[in-house]
Amino acid sequence: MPKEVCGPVLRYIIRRLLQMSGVIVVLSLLLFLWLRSLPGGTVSAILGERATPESRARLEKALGLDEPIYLQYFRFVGRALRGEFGASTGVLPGRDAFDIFLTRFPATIELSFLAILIAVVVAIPLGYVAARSRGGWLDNASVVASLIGVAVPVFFLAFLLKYFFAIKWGLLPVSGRQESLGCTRVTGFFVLDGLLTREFDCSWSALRHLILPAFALASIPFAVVFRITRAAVLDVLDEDYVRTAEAKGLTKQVIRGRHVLRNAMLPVVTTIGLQVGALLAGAVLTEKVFAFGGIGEALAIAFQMRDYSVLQVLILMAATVFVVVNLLVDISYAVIDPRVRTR
Amino acid sequence: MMSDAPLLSVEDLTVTFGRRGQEPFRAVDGVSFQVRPGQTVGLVGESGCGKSVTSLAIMGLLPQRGNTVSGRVDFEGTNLLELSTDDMRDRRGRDIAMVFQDPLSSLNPVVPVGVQVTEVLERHRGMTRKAAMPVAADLLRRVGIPDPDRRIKDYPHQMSGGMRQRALIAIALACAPRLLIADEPTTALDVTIQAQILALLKELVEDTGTALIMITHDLGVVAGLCDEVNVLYGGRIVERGARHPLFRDPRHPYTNGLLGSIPRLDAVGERLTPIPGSVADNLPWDHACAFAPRCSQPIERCTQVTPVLEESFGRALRCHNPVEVPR
Amino acid sequence: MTFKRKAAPVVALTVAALALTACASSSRDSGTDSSAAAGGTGTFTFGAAGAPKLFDPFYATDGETFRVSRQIFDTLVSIKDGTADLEPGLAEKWEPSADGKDWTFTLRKGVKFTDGTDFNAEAVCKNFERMFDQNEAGAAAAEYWADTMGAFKSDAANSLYKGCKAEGDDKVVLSVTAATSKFPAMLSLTSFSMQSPTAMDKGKANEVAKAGDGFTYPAYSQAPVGTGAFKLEAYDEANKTVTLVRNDDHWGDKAKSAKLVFKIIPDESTRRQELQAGSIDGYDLPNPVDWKGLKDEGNQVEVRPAFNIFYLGLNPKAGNENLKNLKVRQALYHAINREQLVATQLPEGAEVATQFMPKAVKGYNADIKPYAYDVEKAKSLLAEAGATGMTLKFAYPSEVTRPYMPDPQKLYDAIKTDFEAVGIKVETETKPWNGGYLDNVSGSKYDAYFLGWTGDYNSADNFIGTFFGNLKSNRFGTEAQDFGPALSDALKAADAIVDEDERAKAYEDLNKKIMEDYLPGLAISHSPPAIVVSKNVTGLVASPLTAERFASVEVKK
Amino acid sequence: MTDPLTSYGQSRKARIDALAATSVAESGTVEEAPGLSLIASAWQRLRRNPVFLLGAFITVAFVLLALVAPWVAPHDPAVGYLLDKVRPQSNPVPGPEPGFPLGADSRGRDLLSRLIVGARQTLIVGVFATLGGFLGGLVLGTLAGAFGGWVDSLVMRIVDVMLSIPSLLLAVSISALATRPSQWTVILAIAIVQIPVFARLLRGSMLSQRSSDHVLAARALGIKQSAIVFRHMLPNALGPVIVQATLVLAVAIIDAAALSFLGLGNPDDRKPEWGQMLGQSQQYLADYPHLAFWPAACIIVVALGFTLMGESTREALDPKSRR
Repeated sequence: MPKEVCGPVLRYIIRRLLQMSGVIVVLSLLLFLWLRSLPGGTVSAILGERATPESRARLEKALGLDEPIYLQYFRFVGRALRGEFGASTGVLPGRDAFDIFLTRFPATIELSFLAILIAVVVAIPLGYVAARSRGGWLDNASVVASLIGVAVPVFFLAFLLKYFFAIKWGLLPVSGRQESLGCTRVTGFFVLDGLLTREFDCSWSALRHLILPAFALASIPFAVVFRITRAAVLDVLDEDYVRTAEAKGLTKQVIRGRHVLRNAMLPVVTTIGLQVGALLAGAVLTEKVFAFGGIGEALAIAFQMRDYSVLQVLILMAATVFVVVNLLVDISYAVIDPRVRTR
Repeated sequence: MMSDAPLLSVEDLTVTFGRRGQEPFRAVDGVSFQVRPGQTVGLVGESGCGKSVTSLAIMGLLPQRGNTVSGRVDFEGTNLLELSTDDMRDRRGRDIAMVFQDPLSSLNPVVPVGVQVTEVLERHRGMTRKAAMPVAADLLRRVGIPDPDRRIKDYPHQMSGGMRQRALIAIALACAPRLLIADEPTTALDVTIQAQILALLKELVEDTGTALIMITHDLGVVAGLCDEVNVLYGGRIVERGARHPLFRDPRHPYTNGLLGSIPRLDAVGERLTPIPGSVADNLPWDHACAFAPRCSQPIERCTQVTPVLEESFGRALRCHNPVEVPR
Repeated sequence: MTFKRKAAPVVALTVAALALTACASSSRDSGTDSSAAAGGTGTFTFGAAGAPKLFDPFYATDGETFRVSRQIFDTLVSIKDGTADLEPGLAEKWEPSADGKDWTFTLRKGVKFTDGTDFNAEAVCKNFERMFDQNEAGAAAAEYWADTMGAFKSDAANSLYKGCKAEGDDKVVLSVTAATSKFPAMLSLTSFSMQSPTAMDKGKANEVAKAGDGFTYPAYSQAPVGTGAFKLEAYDEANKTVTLVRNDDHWGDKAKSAKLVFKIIPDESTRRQELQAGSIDGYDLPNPVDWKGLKDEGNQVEVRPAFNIFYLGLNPKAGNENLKNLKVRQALYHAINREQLVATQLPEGAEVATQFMPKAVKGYNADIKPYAYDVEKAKSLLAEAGATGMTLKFAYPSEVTRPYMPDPQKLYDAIKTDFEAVGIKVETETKPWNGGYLDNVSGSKYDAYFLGWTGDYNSADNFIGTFFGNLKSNRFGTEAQDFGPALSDALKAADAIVDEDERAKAYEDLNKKIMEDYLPGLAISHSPPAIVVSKNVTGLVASPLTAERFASVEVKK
Repeated sequence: MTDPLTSYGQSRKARIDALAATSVAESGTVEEAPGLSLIASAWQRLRRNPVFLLGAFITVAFVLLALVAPWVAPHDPAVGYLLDKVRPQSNPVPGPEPGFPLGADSRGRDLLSRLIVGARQTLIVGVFATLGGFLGGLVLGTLAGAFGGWVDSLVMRIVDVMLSIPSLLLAVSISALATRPSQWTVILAIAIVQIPVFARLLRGSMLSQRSSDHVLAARALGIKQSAIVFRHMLPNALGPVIVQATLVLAVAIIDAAALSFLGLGNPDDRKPEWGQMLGQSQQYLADYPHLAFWPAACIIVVALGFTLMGESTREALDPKSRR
């Protein structure tokens, strides 16, 4: 990027980051109030049947849950500013909630990344081909297929995949992230760790565990990426510059790559970034079906156990990730679209 | 400089659009004309008259589905309509080039202008990007873009409308084609720029000996540029003639009408007389003259018998009741 | 489907990789080959429903934590495999004083903790002093101690625990402030496991601290040292597996499996599928619906004797005056077709309950007859009480299954239909178990509700004492019933009887009274919880307390 | 871009706005090829579009089934006819037998009847959730679009924030708050999630119409603001709203199933709904997958039907796609 454009872009990023932190603060307040207004609570989750009013009061006092909510919130903010998010009470009691996020997050990234990858690898070529044969049987069939992806509840698709590939045919593992091979942990990304440490059986096992959940989860971005690609390619094919390119006698490959896809990819790139939110929601369902130890599963357990610290951290971090990814998408948009970049 | 063997010979070109369940529609209906090397030929008519479809048919750029093309398009003795798509690809940009109407939308917004020039050279001249760059800069200089070495890195949105059109012309002329088709190249531009671009085109065509097909709705454009003019209406040529005779003595009521709707500096005080109605009022050519409903002097025969194109003394006319006294 | 590790070519690479990634945590190289001589070399993989919270059972309240701790630790008093009866554990025998306040334990000799330190009288007293001496956070976390002993050192006057004295190396005197039926059975609770004092000092075992909305536990809680048949090798949080290895120096029979792996799979049906796929060898509490399918696939479904009670609690404090009338409560009892309920809704081996404790508990009264299903009687009792057509706010929990209550909603539907058949208007309420249901039950928000209890150890007090002993606050609102104080006093009196037979008699009488004269709630049924292992597994002895030790378990190939 | 939560919301926004823009085209301010209005020409294309026809066929069949369900169902879906055969271990789910072609569920109730009656309940959930979202969106969108100014800014801020949260997570949160879960809390949760979609759609179409000829004309004639809104602007916005509604209906049905799967659905199953049936079949998946298969298949087919219809109509209405 030329020097003169760096200034505005940097300023833009800083402004976005400031706004972002504002949103996170507001969100943290809303989240705090929401969690505290949920029926039930940490204490019930810890004590179960044996909760007596005394043990309840004792625990509430010890946890500071008997204080007024505004006081609890200030304490929470104070701690959060010091980087302390509190200890978990349900998911992994005693562990710092942020550590739990750090332990669990790589799993979700691995899963989401592979899901996006699958979706992109299949959806973009399919979207292109469908657009080129607009109205033909291939187009209609792939449109219907992509909409089936929308119509099938993701947890049911997850179950179907598991039922056939894992249980019935025994091709892939049923659940979890890896067999207990005693693998070395470096980054928390199991596939990567295995490659780094050359424990290739670990990578292989992790990959096999990833396939089914990733395909299930891929159904969410797949439909969207396909439709956007198809629509974008249709739009671009109609553009004059494509006709110009044809008039120049350029080869099909150059026209497809430089003139059609490069332009059509602009909305597609944005869309892929935007799928992060939907992916997180889908991950909760998918990880539940595959007992895949990511933040989706942790979120479900934390919710069930009313583990406030963990819920707060997970949701705030999810929101942060979401916002950061959006920012990255906007920046990448600026990078790939000269009209934005050199404005 | 005009030789007798035509460079391009279009014979009985017919393009029919059809959609499932709808009446097929003939956009171009038996059009024939010739272009000799170095000659500038105009195709004139309102939007919807078939002039753009004709040019696209010559270029082989019509959509692959939903239309049928018949007739012949002989270019240097080869019928372009029978070429395979790959062979046609080899010719486009090298032998025949085209400049489109809207210079902004005709340039790829995400690719630097320079690359859009060099890619033609890479394709047809087999040059590398690196070798093509100075050539491209030179081309840009030739079409009058100042500081081409810097401009070559610009994106289309960073250029003005006129400059973009110049860049498009540079792209079209990059491989020194023998035929250039310009489809309304000035319509989207400011009036002052229009004149510059037309002058540029004229200059370049004369310098390089490139034949030019000028497609426009604006007889004013034709007047300054073309050797021969074809007037199209409803997919058929209704009148043809060399520039001066045609302008001086338009025989077809439509040509006459078109001339009448041009503001003229030498006719102060005269009212402009637009042609009434629109293309939607057309009759089918089958048993009538399509222009009859809008014609200023229709006779009974016009709605009963299809007029034929009759040639005489280098002019051609398709009319039952030609204009005797031009307005 | 089984996953066979293609280990051979990888081992060499692994060693190299380990050298490269010195900073990474690994348990890969700590193989178990060296100890193969002591027993089998197999691995037993168990599907756990949840993660163990920590490895110091003193601060734990949940079954998944106890399940792991139980393999690592021993208790002074142990439970005989397959029963709820006591047997010698780390203590070979025990003797109470005449007033039941001083208990002398004779310890097993030659026992060592896995860190090599000796288990002796001093270690026992250090354990108890440690449990007794808790800071505020620790006191709140140590629920079982608070529950059974009442208080900690800071409030010593209200504590049942008085002191511990070592007499020589192998004799310990534990003193309590009042005689109680809980002693010594409560010492069999996994929470009161004997842990290495040296390791606890080193890991600062008592330093529980409040952090945000939860507690943080000291380093020791992740590095437990006990005397049990296994020791902790690794807890892979990211991969949700806990790996234990055999303690080859265990004082008793050595464990048959070299390795014990707990794989955490929160979802019930997924555990089933993993067993089908062969990647785990067993799991706890299979859904009764799956029992048949599991057996058909050749697995062993071990049904434990029921040591629980499922009841329909009634609470007049929620505002329904009719519930203060014994006739109304009896009418409700007669209205329920429990025979059919047990046959169609509960697992095989479930029984209709006649009182608030299962048969195995000392103090169970075998003479009590169940309330018969009698719609007419129910109607006439309601009429006598002037409560015909009464409204009942009746609740059940969602998002939960308990051993005594496999499918709350189905049970609810059945009983609701029965109630409606005698003209009662039922207002249905439901909440997630942790999402307000338990709060509302203890907060007296429901007239009637489902709840139950699985015994911690064999004591009548652990059942009816827990239910009705605390007059001020119990879930049956007995404070608002005229019999409430009498019941509470009688329970306390029975608990303090030192002589076992006399005490048993007192509880039998109390049970009869509770069922016939008081009826604070409706005891419904006892359901046997099951545990399932694959056909290759041998040596599993199911425990009524759902407290299996896996030392005897082996996977035959 | 000023809103930091932007892009995700932005793309949803863009999609909605594109649809909203079609309402102006419909109202005739865009020059048209003679003889065919936009709707008519859209219909011309749709009539021949196999994707649309498939969707329409499914939808019509589903609605018909839902209407006649109580008379078609062979048995009462709430009565456990085969309860006597239910044994928790040996026979938890009775199989097919004469009169019960698909067998029964775990409470001995006829599965076929439950599926048939389920069509009606599913339609109810879908329609009411959509209607709720529409009415909420109508209030907000009309406020914002008709009055503009600070009302507009305020309303659209709220709407944008709501749009930036993934809809399922929002629905889960809302239903977790319900004190007495029922069919209506499910409907409410899904409806609330859809409010911003409709609000933005209606506002967009109002805004684009405010400057359109016929509204300007009406204003010039001195017609009251409210009359302009309700008589001129709203009717013109209906096209895109109906398209969006068909899409939302499908989403509502799927979201209802997800809520049930997460244990947040309607606990009362005497009048079954497909999502609920699917959610409740979880514990029988291993041995009795047909309990999950049938309701899942129904959901998929119906959701597909609505989506096919909605998407193809959207495309047909999109002026860009007419070529």
